[in-house]
Amino acid sequence: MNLDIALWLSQDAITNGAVYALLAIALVLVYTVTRIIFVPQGEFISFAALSLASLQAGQVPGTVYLLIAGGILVVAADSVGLPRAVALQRLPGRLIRQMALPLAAGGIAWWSASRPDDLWLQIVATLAIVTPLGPMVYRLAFQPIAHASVLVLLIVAVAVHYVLTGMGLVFFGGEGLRSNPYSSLSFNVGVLNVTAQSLLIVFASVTLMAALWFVFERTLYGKALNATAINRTGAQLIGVSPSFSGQLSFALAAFIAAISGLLIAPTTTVYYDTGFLISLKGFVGATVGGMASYPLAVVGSLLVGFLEAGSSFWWSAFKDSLVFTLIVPVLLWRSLATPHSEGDERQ
Amino acid sequence: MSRREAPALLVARDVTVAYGKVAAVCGVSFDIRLGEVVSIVGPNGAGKTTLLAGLMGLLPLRGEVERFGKGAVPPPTVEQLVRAGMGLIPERRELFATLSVEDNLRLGGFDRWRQGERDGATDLANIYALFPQLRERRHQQAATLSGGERQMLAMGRALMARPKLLLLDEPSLGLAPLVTREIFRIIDRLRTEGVSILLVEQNASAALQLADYAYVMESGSFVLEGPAAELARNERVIEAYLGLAPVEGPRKLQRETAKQQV
Amino acid sequence: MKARLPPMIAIAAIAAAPLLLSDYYIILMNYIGLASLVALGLVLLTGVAGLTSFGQAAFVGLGAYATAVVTTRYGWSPWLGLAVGMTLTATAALFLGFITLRLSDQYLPLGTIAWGISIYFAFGNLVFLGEHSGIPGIPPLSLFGWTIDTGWRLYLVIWLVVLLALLAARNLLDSRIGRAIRTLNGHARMAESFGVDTGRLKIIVFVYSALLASLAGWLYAHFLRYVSPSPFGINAGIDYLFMAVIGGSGHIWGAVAGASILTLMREWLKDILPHLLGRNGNYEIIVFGLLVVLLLHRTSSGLMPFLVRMLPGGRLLRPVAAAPLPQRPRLARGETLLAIDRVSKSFGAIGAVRELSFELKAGGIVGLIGPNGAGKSTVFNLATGLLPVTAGSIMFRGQRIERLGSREIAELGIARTFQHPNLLADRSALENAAIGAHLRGEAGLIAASLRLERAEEARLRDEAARQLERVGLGANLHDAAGSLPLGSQRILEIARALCADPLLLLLDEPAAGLRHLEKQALAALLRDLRDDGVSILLVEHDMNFLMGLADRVLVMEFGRLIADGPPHAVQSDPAVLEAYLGVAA
Amino acid sequence: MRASWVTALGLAGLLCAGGASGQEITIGVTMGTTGPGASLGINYKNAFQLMPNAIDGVPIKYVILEDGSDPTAAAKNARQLVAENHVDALMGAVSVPSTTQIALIAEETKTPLIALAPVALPPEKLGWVFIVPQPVPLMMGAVVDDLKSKSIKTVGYIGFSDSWGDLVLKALKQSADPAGIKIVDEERYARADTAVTGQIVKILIAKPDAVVVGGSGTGGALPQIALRDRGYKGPVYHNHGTINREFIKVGGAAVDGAIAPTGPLMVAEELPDSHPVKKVAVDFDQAYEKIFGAGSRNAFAGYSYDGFLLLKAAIPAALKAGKPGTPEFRQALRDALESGQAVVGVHGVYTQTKSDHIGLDGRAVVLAVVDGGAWRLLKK
Repeated sequence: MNLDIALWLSQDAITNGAVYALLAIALVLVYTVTRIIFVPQGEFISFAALSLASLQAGQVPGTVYLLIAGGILVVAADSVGLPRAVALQRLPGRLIRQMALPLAAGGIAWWSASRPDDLWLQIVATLAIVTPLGPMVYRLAFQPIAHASVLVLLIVAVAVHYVLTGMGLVFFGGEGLRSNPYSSLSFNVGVLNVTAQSLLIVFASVTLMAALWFVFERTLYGKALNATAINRTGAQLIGVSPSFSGQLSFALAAFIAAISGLLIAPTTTVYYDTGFLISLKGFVGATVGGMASYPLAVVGSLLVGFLEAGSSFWWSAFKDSLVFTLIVPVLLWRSLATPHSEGDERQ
Repeated sequence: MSRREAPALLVARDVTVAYGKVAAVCGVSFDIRLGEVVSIVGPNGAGKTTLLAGLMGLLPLRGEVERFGKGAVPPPTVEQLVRAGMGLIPERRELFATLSVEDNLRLGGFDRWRQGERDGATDLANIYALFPQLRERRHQQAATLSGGERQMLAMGRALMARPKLLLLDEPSLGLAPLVTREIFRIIDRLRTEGVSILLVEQNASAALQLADYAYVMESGSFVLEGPAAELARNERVIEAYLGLAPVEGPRKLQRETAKQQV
Repeated sequence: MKARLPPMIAIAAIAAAPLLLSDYYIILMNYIGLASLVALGLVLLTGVAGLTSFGQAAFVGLGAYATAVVTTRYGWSPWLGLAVGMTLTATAALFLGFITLRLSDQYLPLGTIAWGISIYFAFGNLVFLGEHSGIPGIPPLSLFGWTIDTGWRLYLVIWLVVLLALLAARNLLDSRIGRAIRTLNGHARMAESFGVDTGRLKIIVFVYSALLASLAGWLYAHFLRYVSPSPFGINAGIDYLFMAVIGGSGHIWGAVAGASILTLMREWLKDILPHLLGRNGNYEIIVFGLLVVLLLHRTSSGLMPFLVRMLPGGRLLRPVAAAPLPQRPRLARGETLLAIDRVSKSFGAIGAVRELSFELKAGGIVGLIGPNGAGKSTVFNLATGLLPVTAGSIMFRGQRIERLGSREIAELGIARTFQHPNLLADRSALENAAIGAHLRGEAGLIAASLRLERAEEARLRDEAARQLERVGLGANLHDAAGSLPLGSQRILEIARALCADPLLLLLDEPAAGLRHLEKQALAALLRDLRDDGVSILLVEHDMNFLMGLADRVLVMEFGRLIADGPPHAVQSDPAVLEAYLGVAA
Repeated sequence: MRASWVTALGLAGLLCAGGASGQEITIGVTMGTTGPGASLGINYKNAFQLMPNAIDGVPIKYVILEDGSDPTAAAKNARQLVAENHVDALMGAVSVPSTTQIALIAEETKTPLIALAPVALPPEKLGWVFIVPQPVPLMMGAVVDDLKSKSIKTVGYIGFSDSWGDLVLKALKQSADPAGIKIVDEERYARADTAVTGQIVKILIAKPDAVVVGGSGTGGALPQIALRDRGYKGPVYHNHGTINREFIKVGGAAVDGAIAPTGPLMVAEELPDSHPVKKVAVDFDQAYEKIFGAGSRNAFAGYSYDGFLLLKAAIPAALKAGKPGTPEFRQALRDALESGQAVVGVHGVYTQTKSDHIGLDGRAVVLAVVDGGAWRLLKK
């Protein structure tokens, strides 16, 4: 192996690692705020990539119908338990509030499908379809059991993953799709042939990370989320309800996943179940950071990127084995670094 | 006694709060009037904290509670109560340990900010005027504060929401006597500014000095009630809660409070 | 402890099944049996011990592949395959457990996901394991010349194994080791202070559950006669966890309930959906996922607790009297028991305990008082090894203990209660108290599974019952600890500590939440214990309670000792008054 | 509770046990239209819409069960089909492990199985198993012949890290070694991978004259795109699992010139009229595209259909020997299947005998090439 190859592989590692890092950040965000391991993240990636590809093929993607159905279910769920008169009285307001976004997204998607060459419109439509699915999923699947144990939340997360995967298959079929490249430019830097596509991925990831940093450090909404992660009871006492922070974190996570999906859509063939494995690699990255630290999650994800690039070169048959086994030395290192652990104690 | 005639802010009738499977508070009734400090005293484990948690919507509560003249079905959530003007300063303070003092305070006004009230800066200045120490430490992480400063921060954070009724759980907990006095002075001042207060305290002596009206709680029920000054003269209260009587030491010797932080 | 009736019904139903069911349902029952074995391991691991694993399918795979290789490549007996599989599995689980279980609990799921995924790829890429196409041609089992190759013969074997495993698990949970396993779920510190080696126990439970999975894998291989990597991937691991959680992860029969529900739900969806939807398609997975979500919304602790509630409970009796356990020799009054010498403890920059020194003599009741934050509980935690000292030495009966762990200190004869009752809320008072006697028994996992330790267990239970009666909870032996009033929970903590047969008893606010009469009873009990040769150090805030009880009172403020003497002298000590009032007296 | 449960179970079992009447042939199918095999499984399943509901006036029923591409579920399905539905023949499944698993059950229960994917069992264990797809060595042999004709000496291999990737590589080696063609590099990738840069760089270092891809469907496009991105100019070969229109849609210009072996079905119209398969294949293509859209033809639907054709040819003889639903019928069906009768399918001419349960020959292979956005017959 020589320097050229190392550079080639590094370029690949960084572009992939950047996407994993985004996903790892979303996983850490959702986990710290809601204690949910966000397994359905992968489906949001696939949904975004495949919705984009569908729009480019001039079709309204099935995710639009899912969004509208979800909106109706949310209205129904909000009305459960209220006296009938109250529920009926609030119904129109709720319908307007909950359905405005899905219907608007549907409208954009429909318009976009009729203009297969308008890339920006397609991107906007995709984000408008996928992002609101996040809070809907939280509202319907998790909000009613927000106080359940981490294990139960995890099992529900997996069940939701099954549901969404199944829907992905119904909407997009079993074969993979690939969307048009955003740019076919490429230029040579030394021996490297750098594509604009990979630059875009890195640039978009870094920008998004910076934006998230800004949200968490400089805006009150971000701080409220952060506060929930730090102290749930404290957050309730300042008027931040678990459902508010849960929906907000799911919206952010779905948005991040949608961006990731848009980024990978033109670089690879995306299947209805592709997102899961990608998200799993982000999960490995987040694990390196103990599911708690954003910077370490990013470092971990880049590590996954490099390990993946390296093992795909040397020992491709065992690549995934190697990537996931990475957790073991990390755990070993942590286990040796913290010789005495108390475990959790309910005090 | 005049405050007792003011309109009621909170009326609780036959309230029961369960913690896990155990009903820690059984069938208590009480009321808090506008501009009043009402104190609940009693030993550790009597159910005081549980009652506050129930009133604030943190634990499920049975019975009738009218807050600000209104009952509600289904029971309001913590967030609805915060918006309606109730605030709780819990025993454990529940600060955002890794955020700065100023962020903690600003988050206290989060709900108002979300409602479009952009006067947080004024509130912040008021809080700093009330607790000058917090201004000095405003860029420090909340975790690095001393016990007294934490209590001040917890109070400041709650005040940022401009509550009409403040529930205080053991504000003197873990504090040095001098600091405790400072805290009680501030509670008194809040009353003069029109905030009504429900004060739960083990430090019965200090609480009864400050309060207008008080309840004595034992094993989940109220066993005595009355104007605070009268209770402070009650034999049984003196013996059980005001310390070491009938001993030769000063009458106001305070007993330690129980739950500690370390 | 629960009624015997439901298991009997279940067993009868399982025995009668071959007569009632069609061939296909017999085969389905075989699948359910195999899954139940794996889920049973998870019930123990996840439901009881609180450790989550996604990697069980990988252990099933190890068991299956081991016997596949042994029987097809080498032509050896399946029984040898079982031995090889169990050995391999135990080794792998030990290694994995060793590196993950020492860490806080969230790492085990992550470690097992990694393990689950990598072993799946390893199965698929190793040439001698047949790569992704797997290993065909595995022979059927045979027993005394009886070939087990058809549905109902396998059914008998599989369900016999399942029932034996259930029986062993029930025995295990109903034993000294079982009680210790239950403490792993969030009560490790308490358990350690009664001598439970929680680190070791976690690994043991993990290996136990892995071996159950491996056993299922062995049966799987000889049932399906072909192994390939896909049934042992991470999805299968998730499925097993689904079964355990849906069944009700705290109940051993929950494993069977969960395995049945999931397997049958899938089967029925497959058959029914095409009729309902009028078209063939891949809707099973969607409906399946939705049903699981709805189920957990309804009953987040799984089906089993729900089922158990619908059944009548059995009548519970006090454990029969048994020969009392041996007691430690009591100490002579006045012997130096505990000597704390210039002990400091700081948390970061905050000194919780500073240069603290005092001695305790055997045979007394000593009160420890002081304002909040004075460091009283920290002293308890230092003396019981829950926290390491920053500086200074602690001697117990002339032996230095400040570097010992809580387990070793417990063995020396110090027992304690906790400020916030640290009890297994769902378990009976009797079981909670018996945890205290952990070090007074020695039967291990195997003896417990096989019920070889009944004599010892009877003595432990009798001791627990006796101590509960002694503290006045004789009427509450079988009440769930969490359902007792807070005051009684504190008393239960004392009974548990007494079960450890301590020389020194450390009580953290035992009287909090007690009514007047109860306090008097407690005081009488403590005096009685003192007369019995147990020395007592108690943190208390109720001065009235302490005044009549303690021989000596220590007063702490800001981590230092500021007064030490008989109660009445301390009460008028100027330094004490200053500490409480903040003014110079 | 459990008791009523088990009773309910038992009742359900008894109710289900009724099933097949004597005058209906039941074909049981297990198929994965979800999971990793979904993209193939959906196509396999589509073909059943084209199959007639009667043969020789005897009604024929297809019971199609979903197995999610999981071998254990496939085995469960096969057991159910045999025990509950009393099927006369089994068909399935989408992957080698699933098909192998049901083949074992077919052997055990003496039910003829039309295997729609290769089976990892030795021939002596295939007494009841009849295999439809062209054996991978036959297909890769055609690839190697083409390599030879182009005087290619070295090839690089990159394939799925699953049983399909294993099979293609094994078959490639089998033909390449005697032909003196060296496999200079072997790489693997997963269908869900987003990049194969590492593998491609390694292949490029080995400088092979050609590259063979062991993927399937759209998954086969990724390596070729990466190769072309990195400036590789040599020919890229695929296999018969790759050929469909989505592959071209996903691969775009990068897969222009991709060569793959396939059955005659995919390029039926271009075949010379003398080709024995042409008519059957063209008819099938037209019927299929009428339902599923222009260009929707694919090899997998063809395998299902050929499976049906094999049964169709054997059933009349079997009907003479026994009633459907009986062991005699199944035995006769198997005998008829291996009677050596030549069956013209859409993938080739099957002559299955007692010793050869595949029965395909060179007529089952053509090479196709991507040319101008469509698969065309590669002209020699």
